[in-house]
Amino acid sequence: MRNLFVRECGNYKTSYKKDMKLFGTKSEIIKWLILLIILLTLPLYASNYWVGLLTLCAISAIGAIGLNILTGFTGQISIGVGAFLGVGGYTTAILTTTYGLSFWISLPLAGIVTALVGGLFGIPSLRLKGLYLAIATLAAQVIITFIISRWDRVTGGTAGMVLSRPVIGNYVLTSNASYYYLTIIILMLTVLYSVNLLRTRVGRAFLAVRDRDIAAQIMGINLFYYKVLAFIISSFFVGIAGALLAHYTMIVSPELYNIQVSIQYLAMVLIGGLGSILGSILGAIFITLLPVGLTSVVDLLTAYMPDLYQLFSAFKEFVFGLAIILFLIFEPGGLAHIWQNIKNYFRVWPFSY
Amino acid sequence: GQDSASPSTSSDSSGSDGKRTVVVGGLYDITGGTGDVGTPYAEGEKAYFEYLEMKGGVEGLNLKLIGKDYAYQIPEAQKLYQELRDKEKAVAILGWGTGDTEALRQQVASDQLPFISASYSENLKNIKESPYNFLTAASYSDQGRAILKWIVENHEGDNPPTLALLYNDTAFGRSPIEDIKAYAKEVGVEVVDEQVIDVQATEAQSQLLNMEKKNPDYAIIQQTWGATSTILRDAKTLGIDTQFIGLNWAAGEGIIDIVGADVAEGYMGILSHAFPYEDMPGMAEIKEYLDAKGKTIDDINQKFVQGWVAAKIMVEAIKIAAEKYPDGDLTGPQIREGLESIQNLDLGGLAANVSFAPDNHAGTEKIRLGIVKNGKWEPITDYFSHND
Amino acid sequence: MLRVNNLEAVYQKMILALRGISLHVKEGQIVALLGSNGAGKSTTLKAISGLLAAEDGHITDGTIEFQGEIINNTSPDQLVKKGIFLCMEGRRIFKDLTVEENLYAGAYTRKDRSAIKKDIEKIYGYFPKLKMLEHRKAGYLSGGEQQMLAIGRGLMAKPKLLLLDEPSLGIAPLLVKEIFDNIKKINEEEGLTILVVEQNANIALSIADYGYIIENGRVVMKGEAAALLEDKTISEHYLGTGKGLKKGGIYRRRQRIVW
Amino acid sequence: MFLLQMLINGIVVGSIYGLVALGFVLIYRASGALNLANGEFVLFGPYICLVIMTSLNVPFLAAFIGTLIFSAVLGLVVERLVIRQLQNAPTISVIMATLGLSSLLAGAVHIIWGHSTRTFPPVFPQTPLNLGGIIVTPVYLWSFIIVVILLIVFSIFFKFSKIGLAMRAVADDRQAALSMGMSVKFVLAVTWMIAAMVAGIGGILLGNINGVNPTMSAIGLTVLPVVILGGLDSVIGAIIGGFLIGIIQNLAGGYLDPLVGGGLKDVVPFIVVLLILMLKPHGLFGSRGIERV
Amino acid sequence: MGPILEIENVSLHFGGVKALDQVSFSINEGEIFSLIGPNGAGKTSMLNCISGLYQPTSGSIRYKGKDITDMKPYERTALGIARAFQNIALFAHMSVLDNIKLGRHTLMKSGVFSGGIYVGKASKEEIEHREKVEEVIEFLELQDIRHKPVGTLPYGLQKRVEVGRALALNPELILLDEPMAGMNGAEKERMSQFILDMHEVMKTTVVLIEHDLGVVMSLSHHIAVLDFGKRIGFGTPKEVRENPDVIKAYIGEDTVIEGGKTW
Ligand SMILES: Nc1ncnc2c1ncn2[C@@H]1O[C@H](COP(=O)(O)OP(=O)(O)OP(=O)(O)O)[C@@H](O)[C@H]1O
Ligand SMILES: Nc1ncnc2c1ncn2[C@@H]1O[C@H](COP(=O)(O)OP(=O)(O)OP(=O)(O)O)[C@@H](O)[C@H]1O
Ligand SMILES: [Mg+2]
Ligand SMILES: [Mg+2]
Repeated sequence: MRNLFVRECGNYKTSYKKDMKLFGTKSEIIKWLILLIILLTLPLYASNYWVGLLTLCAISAIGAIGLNILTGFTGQISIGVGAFLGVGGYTTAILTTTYGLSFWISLPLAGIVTALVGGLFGIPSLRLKGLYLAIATLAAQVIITFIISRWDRVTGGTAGMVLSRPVIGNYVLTSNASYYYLTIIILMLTVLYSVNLLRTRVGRAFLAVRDRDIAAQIMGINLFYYKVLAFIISSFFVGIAGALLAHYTMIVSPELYNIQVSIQYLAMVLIGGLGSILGSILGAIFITLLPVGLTSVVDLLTAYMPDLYQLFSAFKEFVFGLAIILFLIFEPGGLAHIWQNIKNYFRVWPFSY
Repeated sequence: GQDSASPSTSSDSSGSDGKRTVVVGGLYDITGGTGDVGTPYAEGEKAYFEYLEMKGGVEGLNLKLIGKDYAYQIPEAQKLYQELRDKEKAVAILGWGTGDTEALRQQVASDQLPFISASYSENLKNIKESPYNFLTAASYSDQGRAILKWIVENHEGDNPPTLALLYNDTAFGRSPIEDIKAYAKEVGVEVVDEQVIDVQATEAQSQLLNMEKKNPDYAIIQQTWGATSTILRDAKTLGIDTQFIGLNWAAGEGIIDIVGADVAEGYMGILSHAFPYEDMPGMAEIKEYLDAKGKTIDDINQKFVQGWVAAKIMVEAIKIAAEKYPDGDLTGPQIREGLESIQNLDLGGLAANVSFAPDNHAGTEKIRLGIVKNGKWEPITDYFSHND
Repeated sequence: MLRVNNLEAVYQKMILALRGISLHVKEGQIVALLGSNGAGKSTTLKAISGLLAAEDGHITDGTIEFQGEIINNTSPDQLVKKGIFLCMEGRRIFKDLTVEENLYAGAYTRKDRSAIKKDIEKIYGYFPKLKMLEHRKAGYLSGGEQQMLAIGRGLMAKPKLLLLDEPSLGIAPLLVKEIFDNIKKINEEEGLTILVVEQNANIALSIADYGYIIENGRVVMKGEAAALLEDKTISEHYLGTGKGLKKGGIYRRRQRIVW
Repeated sequence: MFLLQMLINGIVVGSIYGLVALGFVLIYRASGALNLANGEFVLFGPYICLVIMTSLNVPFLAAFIGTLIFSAVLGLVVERLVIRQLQNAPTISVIMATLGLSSLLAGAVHIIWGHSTRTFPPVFPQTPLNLGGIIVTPVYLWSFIIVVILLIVFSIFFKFSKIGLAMRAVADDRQAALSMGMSVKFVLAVTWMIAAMVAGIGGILLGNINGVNPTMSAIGLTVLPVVILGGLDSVIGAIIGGFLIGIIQNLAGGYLDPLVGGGLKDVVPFIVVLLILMLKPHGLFGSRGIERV
Repeated sequence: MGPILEIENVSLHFGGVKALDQVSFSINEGEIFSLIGPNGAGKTSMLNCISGLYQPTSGSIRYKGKDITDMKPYERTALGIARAFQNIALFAHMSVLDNIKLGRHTLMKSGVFSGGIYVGKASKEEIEHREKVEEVIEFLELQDIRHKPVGTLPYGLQKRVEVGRALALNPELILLDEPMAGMNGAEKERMSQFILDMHEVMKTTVVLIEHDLGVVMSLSHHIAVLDFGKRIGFGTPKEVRENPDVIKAYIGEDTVIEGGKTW
């Protein structure tokens, strides 16, 4: 298991407590503090546009962590994340718009409702495995979006619903920066929670279920319980991400949650690194920003050859696919692994060969 | 942080030549699900801006169109919209589909960026909910109403006319359905059947067989080319003699190309915009542009014209705004004012003339009806609306 | 026939598993390769049969020569065609294939299709149990039955050099004896050359002509099988006399305090 | 009559599903992976066929064979450049790579052929056949015939050829297969070639129905319920699954749609599949994964 | 001491195959009990029935007087039944430490909330159990490799880790399926010592499947012999060794049985 924070080097630990600390050494604590400060001060020097993009990255990262708990840690591939995002989004939309609830109440409720729906669609995991289960989650995708688009009275049907930004006291989080803070804080909580969960009893059970379910059973692990639990926890975070996204874009509609979205999330965890929290974050950033980067390239090229715009747009798709393939070929461990290598390189840097 | 709600451009956007820069953002679908019509539409928009430049541009302005392909993926559209707004500093947007236009509706309202898209959803007419959206052609609902009016006026036979509705399960597909049903009731046309047919459908036999049971005289199709072709072909296969009439995206040259002249013969549709081969005064500009590019009207189609018209209306508004506010950077609200003061803008027959007002963002309710004859669309009416 | 010179191999670019092994197997011989857990026995066999790459392993130094030809970089399927066949550790039968199909898979590179059927019957002769299970999916077989199948599959290939990795693993004692008798018989009758890795040193040395003992990726001892069987240090280490530990028919518990 | 027409419709439409599903099954059998680029493989067929027909001015049959050859090459190239590089990677990486591949191939199609819909000159007779009141379009009838032929060919192939055995062995345990002297590379290459060819055939038939346009690749995802209904590793399952889903869709369309206001045609297959999987977790014909301890 | 496990007329059929056929025996608390027999006799199947992976076609299994025939595997684990497998079933990507910690799953409590919050309850628990795990590691002499992923360990060590994982459960009944397969004489002796320690120090009841008769004879208090799913012998090592049916089916007429030397 690749762990975000555990650094396996030869330092001598005097007690188990120290051996199991998240931030072992002083220098590690300082490093994380610096990162924290950078994240929190970012809106002060980054442009509005970048703050907006990073907000999207953070939201995706929350969802990707959720999916990774299911797919990376428990080994159950899901192609239904898109729909679960939708459940989160619609729950908060209905609660805040129709029932006038505060965002701060509806956000956790969105997570909980999605968790329940996720748990429901996790029931087939009792009997299904691998790709069969994956396609069963695709069924969840199709069925949920169908229900959303047909339940007109509640969901507004295909036209969708309009939401507003959250309010604290009298302050509305309209600006990109304020919303950025909201999402980044929730992302941090998510990371902290999942890292802790995964290094304790439940997390180990997840890994056991993934690697060898029969042996796991003999270790006293109730397979069905943990499989569904993984669906529930995973969906909770996906639901939170969906709710955050909905209030960010201020609209929900069935078309927002199509299968392409599901596949993108799957790409995030795979490119980032299965079973790695850090990987989920890096993957979310990569998949969110790669098209942006490619768009810039297309723009640049178009400036010189405006007539070829169409061609370049198609090229974007081509390169996107190519990037994913090259990634898998040259770094099958995902972004998290690359990160590890870079870190290793610098740790021994002056003495590396 | 900064105030993201302000769409105002940065203070020194006027170039060294003293011209004020005005950036219009474009959201295109080129590689996505509607790329077949999205591409010529995007070309039309770009062509109009190029044409303007060719003719010396707009006095005192440095007009730019910066467009991006979102492949009909709405999350991508949201990202690109942010990019246009924050990075490119766009002050107005030329959009595309119903899904993304709806998804951005709230956002453009809070960002105060006027938004013209190729989606003619009736929702967008609601000024309170969509204060920055503008429709440059008759809404899908108005198109449907116009068809109903035509049916009532032209129906032959003793029984009152019966109607079926064929659409897909998307915001686009469902947009006009309720309005059409309401209006049908009003004018005494009986809606006997509705069928949902997927956008990607390669066969629709079960739906058509079900429809056949009700034997409607007419069927209105709200689809894109692919599904429309499927419907027409399967109807022919099953020997159904209902008169099919498509709304504007279900009409156009593509249908004939796909199903062949034979099957398409007799199919009717809304012609919201002119075909390049029609002899319209408005075509002169397009021809001029094409000549300069070494192209002919055979290289373009109706969707190109549609894009061209949308761009033209937006530029018209910018011109008015620029005249009214000669100083400082142009802002979204100013362009909205410009749009709202457009009165009976003559589009030379390329489309129905448009007018907007602060309480009316629907440029027109007028359409033409056409029919496929000998493998070609021919208009059978002039521009008219159900209110005429 | 097979000559391994100073072979070094690593896994994952960093775990050094072989540190200069040299072996020599003469045509028609049975050679036993002994050593404790993790000594590098399986790695040696994998290196010879070209299967290291599949586990992210590489030969970093040394050569492997088969019938006078260096085969370091030959692909596994080529090696099988040349006549080297490995019965892998851990059985590795094809779970979803039936017993019979597994045997056919063993004969994959053979050209004499007509003789295959006959040979399958011959395998059933060696392992009557397999005949009973002919059409069962191999994944459902018991551990020992799978081991029989794995050996049978190896024989189906009709190689010139058969590499066996712990053939007695999980096999009942009577059958172990039978299997080794059969191996010896095949060796004598058909001249098949065999390199066998075994934990059961007694039985391996009893049929072998020559033996190597490796520890920590190095050959620490070699010699005629008979001589090795007599060697004292060997019997203490690898054969397990059990004598010193016995006390009244039951092993003496280690003298140390636990919990 | 209505019921009969629905059933027949289901079968003929389902035959195309079966054909596309077959592509999935082949790849799954040899590598345990889901080829998410199958839809794009389908897409390439008709474009190539059209190019050959129009640029070389040859009859359809020649173009058809040319397309098969091209598809085989495409499959080979994909295997060489992508799949082979991932030989030792986990299955999920291979699946992800096929996802990348789908984007790459779709991009390529856009670059080469643009976005507009292209149509075949009439190849199959256009007039519908009237079989005693049941109306069938000739294209569909042809696809039905082709599917049945392929079914027979593949059944024989898997039963009696060495490659068929090797394919299953490779999917089961790659290292062990290597040790049998099976060339994993060769097996994978052949599989991808055949899968691409099958997809190409499916694409040409589809293209003859409604023209070719990049959105056609969506069929790749549409047939996923078919694949698991039949069982991921079963050839016959793919085809029967195709028929069944075709029939289910048409019956749902015919009888349930009017009750709920339509749109069930695309949802019902998933619901049915979900229910059936709860009873038969490996589809109707799929083999059960063996887990012994 | 009375029986801890009672097997009564257990049969297990797979289609036409009778893997077990009316097998009965009982195991006394605190003893070392061996199950032997030719390949495919049904030994592993019997363990699978005891640990709940297979459901007997007929018959019943009682553990400490309680009928557990219909219990789920994880419920039996909670009762104190642990198991090491014939074909190694470790979690290859996890470290030795985590593998063994997993063995303590049923003894730990932290859940979705406390685990995620970590500080407080969960961390205290982790540390507490870490100490227990270290004891097992020390017992089986696995100190040097505790942080290594088990997938890269040689076969023999993996077998030992598996035993460790089962031991971590603090089991009252431990089922060992050929724990010494693939070990040489010296290593077998070591494993035998571990088993003796389990029995004598921890007072665990041990059920052992093993083909090395030398080991079996010298370790076990009672032995059951299976052949073709049927019980063909039962009793003390001496009784079994002299049972003609057993000799015919399994031991062989002229076999010398001695520690580690069976042929
Ligand atoms: N796939 C692998 N990845 C990393 N290290 C490995 C791998 N396989 C083996 N090793 C290491 O290489 C060394 C030699 O292992 P090998 O399997 O050759 O031993 P062996 O002599 O066959 O032992 P055994 O008797 O237990 O089978 C061991 O230290 C082992 O940890
Ligand atoms: N799930 C199953 N399906 C079909 N047959 C099975 C299954 N499990 C076991 N068998 C059959 O039951 C018989 C007994 O198998 P089991 O694994 O119990 O043998 P064993 O005594 O452990 O043998 P070994 O010493 O070789 O491990 C074998 O013939 C095996 O093929
Ligand atoms: Mg070994
Ligand atoms: Mg067994």
